[in-house]
Amino acid sequence: MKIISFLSHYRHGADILERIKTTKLGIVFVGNGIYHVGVSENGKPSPLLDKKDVSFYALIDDIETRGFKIEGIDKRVKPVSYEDLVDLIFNEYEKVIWL
Amino acid sequence: MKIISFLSHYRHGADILERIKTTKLGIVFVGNGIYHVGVSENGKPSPLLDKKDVSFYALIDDIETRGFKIEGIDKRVKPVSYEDLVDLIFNEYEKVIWL
Amino acid sequence: MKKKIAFVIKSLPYNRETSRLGLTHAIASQSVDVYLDEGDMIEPVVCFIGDGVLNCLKDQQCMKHYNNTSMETHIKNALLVDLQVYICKEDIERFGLTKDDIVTDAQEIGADKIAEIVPFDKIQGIMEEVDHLQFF
Amino acid sequence: MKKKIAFVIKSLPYNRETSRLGLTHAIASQSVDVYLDEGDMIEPVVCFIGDGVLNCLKDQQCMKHYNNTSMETHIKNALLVDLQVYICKEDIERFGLTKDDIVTDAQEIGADKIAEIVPFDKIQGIMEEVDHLQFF
Amino acid sequence: MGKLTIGTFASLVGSYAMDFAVKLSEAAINKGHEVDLWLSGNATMLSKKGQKSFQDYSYHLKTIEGLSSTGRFNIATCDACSEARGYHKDDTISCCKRNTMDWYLASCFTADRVLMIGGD
Amino acid sequence: MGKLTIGTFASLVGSYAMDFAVKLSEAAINKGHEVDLWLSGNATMLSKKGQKSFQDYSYHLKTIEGLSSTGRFNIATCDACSEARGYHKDDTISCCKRNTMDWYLASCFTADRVLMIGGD
Repeated sequence: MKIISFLSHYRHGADILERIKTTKLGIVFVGNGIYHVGVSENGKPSPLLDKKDVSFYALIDDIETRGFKIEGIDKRVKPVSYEDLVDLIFNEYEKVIWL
Repeated sequence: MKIISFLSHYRHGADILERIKTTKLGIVFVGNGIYHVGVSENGKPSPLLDKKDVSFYALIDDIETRGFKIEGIDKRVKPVSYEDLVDLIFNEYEKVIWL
Repeated sequence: MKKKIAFVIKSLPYNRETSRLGLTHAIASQSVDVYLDEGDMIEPVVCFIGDGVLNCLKDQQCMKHYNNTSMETHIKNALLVDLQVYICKEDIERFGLTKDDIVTDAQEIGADKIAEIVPFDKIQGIMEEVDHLQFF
Repeated sequence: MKKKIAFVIKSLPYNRETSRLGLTHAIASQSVDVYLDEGDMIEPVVCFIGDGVLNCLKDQQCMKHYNNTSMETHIKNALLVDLQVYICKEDIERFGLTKDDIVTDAQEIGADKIAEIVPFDKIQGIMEEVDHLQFF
Repeated sequence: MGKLTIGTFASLVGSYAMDFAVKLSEAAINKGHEVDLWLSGNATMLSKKGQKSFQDYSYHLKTIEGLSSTGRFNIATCDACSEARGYHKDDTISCCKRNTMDWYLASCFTADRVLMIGGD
Repeated sequence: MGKLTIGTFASLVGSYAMDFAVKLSEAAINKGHEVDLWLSGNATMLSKKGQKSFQDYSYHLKTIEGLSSTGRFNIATCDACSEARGYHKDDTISCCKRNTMDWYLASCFTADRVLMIGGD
């Protein structure tokens, strides 16, 4: 199962991703999910980013809206535009969920 | 500082109560805060209820709305009505916050 | 042609409209034929996982206190129209609940369908099998 | 008579209206005189604590992307009308941020007031001292 | 007897925070207190005329009208928050004033207790 | 080219989830895809006539009208969710249909991809 998952919160929503088995998983940080890639808390980046075999994306508009620079976000995460998201949804994944 | 604090969420909102110093603190579980007093997770009641020198209340309407029985909630918590809340707000505490 | 859609409810009831909308959208599949060609159909499956299983507690008195339909009643309505409903066993157990605490039938309103308490693996299988997946 | 009101902003910006409404309500204190007797006044104090300090990041480009006023701009507007703004030092540090990352002045729009980064103890003192406390 | 000012920006449907605000107001009025209820953000939905009562949705119009008739209950909605949502003056229920946010602050000035109820 | 069905029940203001839905629709239409956008719950606010554009609030009317004019974008709002909030038929923006929830399910039937965007 190829899933692209939008994570729009910082403090919750991610736990479900620990349980679903996928053959291909993309996590897109949008909205306040952006804080996962923008800040470190107590010196540690978000543990979510340690998840293996996941492609991480973050929406450029939402990165900049929150005061972060594209070049400043965690290196494991690819900045994407709304246009990129459309291609990911149609071409790279089969099911789309919003957390 | 005498504070009565309404906690309306289950998964967040409570952390701030660890930081504020009060001379008298009441925590009222309302809305989905009710799950703190209605369910135990992995066999453990909500750690929030271990907080010392706090008066705990839970709104009867919200207990029953969620399928719990008044007599079934954690014994450290006093079931209260909307009328009781009015008296608590005016007579027992000075400042009122919603978390 | 048949298309399967899973409505996966992971949210607590009552402090958002979320879980209720999950069920009402699933139930709407019963009248979708007017929009579809002859022979086409949608098969909805409702799954409760995580905190979402707390939607399934018995004796919710939302009507008494807030004059609103409870999630319990919505689940019964779903069973009445023969929706397949699965509730995650591990999550039920995590909250210290048993089958007796959970709405699994609606015989009193004439429903034949039973909600099944199943391991997460079964729900994983459903998520893989359906055409579209929607989280609430 | 003077009444002090603290507007304590503890919520993240942007996925609710919460933090923005905290600031706009505080700023509204500037025009409250029309409703009050001569000599009466409200003194608002704005405090950012917890996740709320992330409202204070510089260079928020909400206008560019969503055509909405950023929280940064709202904070500057608050300073322009001489509101007292405190930002919790421990929370800034917890997020690995420094004074340079945070909006503390609005000189470019002519504000004299400066937002102060202060220990939580100072904010505790303000919460004790005010007549009313409001959390956003 | 005292005065309680409640502010809320919870939406009408879904969070039950609006239901809480109305039921708390009712309990306070029944005990002889005064209540001011201030609606901003999504809470302005409560002031919209023409809401229909369904069993899936919260509906408070009759309660609010009853409270207003006591003379000890004032309800006001934020003008700008309403306009942004397309609720114009002539679309506001009759017992509800439309004001700017400073109305709420003035209400806090004379209140014995203030409760700002957060969003959904 | 494919068809994307987006459902949302996020409110117009505050969560930016509605902004996301509209901007994603726009990007998909610009790439030649078809998009159906379904509004239920608080998302019905988007369909309300007479919204004013302020800089503090999201405003999408012009974008939606533009998308509709391509002939590849359909937008519909839940009739019951709207009525409960006091939004009647004659108060709905002209490019937006009013339907029951089965419209959305039918849209899912013919969609290549479906995204249900949760509440605020």
